[in-house]
Amino acid sequence: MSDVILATEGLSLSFGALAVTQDVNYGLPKGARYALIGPNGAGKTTLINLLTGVFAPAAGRILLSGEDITKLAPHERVKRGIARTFQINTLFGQLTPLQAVTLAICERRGHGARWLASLRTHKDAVEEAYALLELLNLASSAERTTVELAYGRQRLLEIALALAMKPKVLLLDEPAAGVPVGESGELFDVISNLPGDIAILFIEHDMNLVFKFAKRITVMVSGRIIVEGSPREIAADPQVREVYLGRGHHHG
Amino acid sequence: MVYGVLLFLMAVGLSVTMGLMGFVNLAHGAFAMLGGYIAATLMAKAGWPFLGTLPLVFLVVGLVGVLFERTLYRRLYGAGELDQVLFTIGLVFMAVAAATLVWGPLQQAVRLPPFLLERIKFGIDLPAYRLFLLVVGGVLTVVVVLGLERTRFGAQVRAAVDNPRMATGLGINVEVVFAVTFAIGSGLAGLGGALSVQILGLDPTFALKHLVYFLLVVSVGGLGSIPSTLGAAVLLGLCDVAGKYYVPQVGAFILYTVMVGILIWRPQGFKPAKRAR
Amino acid sequence: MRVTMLSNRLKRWTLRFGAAAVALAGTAGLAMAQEPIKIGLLLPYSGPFADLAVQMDGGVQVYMKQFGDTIGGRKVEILKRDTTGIAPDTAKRLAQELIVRDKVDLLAGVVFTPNALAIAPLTVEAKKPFVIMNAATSIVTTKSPYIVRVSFTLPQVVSPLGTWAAKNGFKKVYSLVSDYGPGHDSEIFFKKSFTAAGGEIVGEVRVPPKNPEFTPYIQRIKDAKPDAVFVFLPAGEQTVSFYKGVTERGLVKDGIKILASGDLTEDGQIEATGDIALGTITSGHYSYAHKSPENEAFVKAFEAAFPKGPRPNFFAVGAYDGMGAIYGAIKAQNGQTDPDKMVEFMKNYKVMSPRGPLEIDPETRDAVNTIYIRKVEKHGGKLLNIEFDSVAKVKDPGK
Amino acid sequence: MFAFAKPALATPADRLIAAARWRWYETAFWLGTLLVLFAFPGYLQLASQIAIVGLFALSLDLLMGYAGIISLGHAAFFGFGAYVAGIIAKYGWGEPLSGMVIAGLSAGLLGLIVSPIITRLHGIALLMVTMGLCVLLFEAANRAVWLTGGDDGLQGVEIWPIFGTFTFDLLGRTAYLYALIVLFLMFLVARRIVHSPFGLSLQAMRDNPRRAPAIGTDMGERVRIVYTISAAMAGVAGALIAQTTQFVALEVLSFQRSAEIMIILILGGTGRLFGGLIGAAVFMIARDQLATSYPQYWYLGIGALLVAVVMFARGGVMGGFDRLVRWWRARAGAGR
Repeated sequence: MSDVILATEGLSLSFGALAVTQDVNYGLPKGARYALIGPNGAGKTTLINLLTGVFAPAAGRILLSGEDITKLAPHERVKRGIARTFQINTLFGQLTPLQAVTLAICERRGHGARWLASLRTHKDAVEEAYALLELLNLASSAERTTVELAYGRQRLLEIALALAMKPKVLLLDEPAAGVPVGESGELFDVISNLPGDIAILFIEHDMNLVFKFAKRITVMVSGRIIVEGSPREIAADPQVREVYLGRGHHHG
Repeated sequence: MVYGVLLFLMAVGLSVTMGLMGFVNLAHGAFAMLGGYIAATLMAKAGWPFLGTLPLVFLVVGLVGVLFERTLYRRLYGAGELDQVLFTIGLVFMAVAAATLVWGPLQQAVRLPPFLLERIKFGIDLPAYRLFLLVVGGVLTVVVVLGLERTRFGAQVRAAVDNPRMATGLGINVEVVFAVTFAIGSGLAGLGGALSVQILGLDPTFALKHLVYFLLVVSVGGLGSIPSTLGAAVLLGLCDVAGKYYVPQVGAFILYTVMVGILIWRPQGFKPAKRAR
Repeated sequence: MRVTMLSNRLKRWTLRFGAAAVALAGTAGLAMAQEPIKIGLLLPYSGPFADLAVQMDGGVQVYMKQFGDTIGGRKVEILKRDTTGIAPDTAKRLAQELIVRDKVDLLAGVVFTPNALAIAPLTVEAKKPFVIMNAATSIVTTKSPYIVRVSFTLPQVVSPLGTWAAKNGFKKVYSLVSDYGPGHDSEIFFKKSFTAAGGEIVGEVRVPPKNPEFTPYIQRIKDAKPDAVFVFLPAGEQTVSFYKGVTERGLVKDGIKILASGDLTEDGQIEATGDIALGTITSGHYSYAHKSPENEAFVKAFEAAFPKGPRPNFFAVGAYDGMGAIYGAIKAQNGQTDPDKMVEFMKNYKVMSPRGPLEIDPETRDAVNTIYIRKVEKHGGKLLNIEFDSVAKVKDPGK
Repeated sequence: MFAFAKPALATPADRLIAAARWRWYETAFWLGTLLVLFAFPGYLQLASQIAIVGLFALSLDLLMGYAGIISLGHAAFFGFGAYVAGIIAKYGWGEPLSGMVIAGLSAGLLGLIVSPIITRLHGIALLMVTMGLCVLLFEAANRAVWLTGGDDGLQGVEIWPIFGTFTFDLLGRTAYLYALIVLFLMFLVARRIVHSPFGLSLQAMRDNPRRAPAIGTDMGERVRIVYTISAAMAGVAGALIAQTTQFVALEVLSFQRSAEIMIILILGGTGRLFGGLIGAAVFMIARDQLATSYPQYWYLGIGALLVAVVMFARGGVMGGFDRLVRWWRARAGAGR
């Protein structure tokens, strides 16, 4: 696995007595289109929060291209190429998509703290942002404030913001959550057409989407990875069947 | 200690409206002032005994609170902090002006019954009124904690604040719950006001000038926890009194230094930290 | 509707035009006779100190009711401006506007020292007499030759008290003052005269100006076991809170006397402090209960103007006497308002005021007062400051 | 600057790049402020104080309106600037421009020192700590009588003529022009900031502090920068009040100052640059006209006004204005 770009070693975290992440060893190679599934409360979002630095792990390491990034602050990890979207829309309500993406691009270039430079001197950033919005079919909404956008468009903007970071790794937390069924396929088409060298890990509950778009699937239960494999292997795995089909028994 | 209890008496109502309901209610002092004026007027004009006025003060100010809640406050539950600050400051200004128009700009005289002016020997001699405040403070803590934190109603309030829609789904009448909570909060404010005029005096700027102290206590205590509010009030009271007695040179510095220090150390106040999610 | 508006505007325009024409064409004397005398009155009409403005504005009104609103055939016009409190920038702007835009003949009023100090340089530049009706810090009058103060200074009031206390059996005194300019002045000057006469200050404490709770300080004083405590607190809520602490700690019951500047038992609010104030000894230049025909007339007129209270206090008298000085100065030149002549007159002003004899020291342009030693007593259900000793012609010892 | 014929702007990108251009109404506004000189020569004192308070409100707007950092103690920087300017002048250096620059830099430095505390706090704790720090500074100034003059105020502040020629006249012409020009320059700076990537990042932080780090924003750094700039601007406003009044009183550090400027800003409308200026004008003119004649009713009135703004005109005067314009445009569009 020489082309693994993001890896964890023995990652663990507890909230009080509750272990939410237990000894997770995971690897994401270049160009991956991987999915992370599991029942509610399995610790999927927590894992993303650990990878992006929202939480600090109690034990274990996180490596990006071999470099230990366990101690880095969230914005520093972003600079090194880890971008994410959020499960629930968490956008910048009063900014327009164009402004938000422009900002993300400026941040990527390290220009976010330049307080005396008007956008006129960052013309190329604005143009790049607009091109990105066009790519994601958001050009027509570029000038409305984010709060006014329809839900599906906001999900797209989430992805646009993440892409603006030119990430090496893109972590998508339920990108289609709340999007009408008809539109979610379109959303995933956009995702699968993203540049091939980006490693993508997404959390998703809709198994149709998962099996259609993921090359490899990881299953988490109670903070642990219980099994990893190709869609076919996962579909056939008895443990997974038990988790999903037998869920009623466990949660009673 | 006693000063702390006094601070607590004035702040406990705010801890209810601001802490439990999450409304930045700077008009708290206005309700407290109203309580003070009602007590003072009843005693001076109608010759009521001091203790007799207290329940009435609680009721009347509570009712006035409901009135404001139904007509004005409830429209702002979803609004931002800034809007709430501006709105309630506006109310305070109006209250100050109205009090000046009705009662004039001067200090009101409040005469206590003689038995509360006695001094009682308990090793050290304590003025009866302070002892009385201690008792009232203790009783209030127990009542409010039992009433708002341990009962079904308390659970309903919390549910209604956390997620109004879900609470409605559970069959809770959110509107009524909010109105009643607000009534309790403002009633307590009125009671605190009436009890404090003996020590703090009463004039139309009461609403504004003691506001800082209420906020101090509530913020140091942490929002929404009555025992923490009491703890904060007593601690701040002790610091203030001890500071004034032992190192009067530094005077006003103490209270604020303590507050700034505590809030930098623990921005959420004394309240036990919520588990991260 | 529209027609009346138009005609009103026309009227206003012709009036303004007419006045200008008169001023241009007529002789100065003729214009003078018709133009009103304009006095800019700067007081904190709104905000937390509005009650002081009520007193002082009342003093002005009462004077004008008693002595008419014309001098030498010219109408007296009072231009009221709201300083909102301690706000030197606002005060200075208002003074500037009064001088430049409204063309007042003189400035008057001012409760707070910082406001007076900010205005002072303007009066030099514009040559406008500036009658200070309160602002009681010593330095004020040194800041402009056009300033005349008819009120008092704190050193002037507390110094005689120090001497009196030492001579009347008080050996050890604890001092408690508010921690700001006037408090510091009181502390220093009481100590000076008290120790000079053989007394001893056994402890000093300065309390924060917005302090709501006095018990710890009073406990501290009690533990020091002095003969008396000397107090300066600004009139208002602080004095009430102080007495509440005194009641609770039983200071008076322990035989510790309270000595204070007149602010502590100020006439307007003394009833709010209650009977605990009985026996407090203060020094002051004015008492509501001062016995003289002048004061009787003044009190009667004031109470007729304000039947619901408050009682007039030293703020009201300051404003009343300020108007007296202004009227005198303009009368002396038959309705003319030459600024230097006005100041010259006021420098040597002498009057029997409701407070007692008042004169202005020509050297310093500051008030010279008779300072009375008073005791709080109850007469006819009213708490009053009853004068029982006095020191005549006290100059400000702060200069 | 008079772009009557608008160039065609093809794409949203072009329009965003051009967003920082001057609009006709901005030009009109600033020309209007010059007109005051001739239209209301008797009100120049008031006008210059409105300009100064407007600058103070503008500094708070950067912090509160754009970065979403609430402060109930902004008078700390205003007062600090005022005292620095006043003390420099008192001890022999009365040159106004350099005095103002030094005052601004000092206040900025104070802001920089305080800012690490600010980054850790939000909500009510932030409100109380900013207020507490301001009270502590007030008390310190009250105690340091030897330096500040304590309660009596700082006397002997003598300001030399600007460039050695323009003295501060009684009419207040110099003071007004001086304050206006400084306000204008500071407005340009604020405008630049708002239209910079940094400005966007402030708004992003305000809208969603959880999300901002996920696009690579270092929030701590941004708070430090904006707090420093805002403090410096407030310091400049303070220096102006000290220099035009030639006097400094403790009141510049008071809680009332902090609360009042917050009210003025919210009244005018936050996050709009012009909000603070409009708020200052409305508030101060209303007070000047009403307070003396109706002191009680004035307080009742300002209270009612605040309540009404929250109830019916969220976003203050400018917010209401925006809605009016939008409504007008919608109507015009529908009519076509």
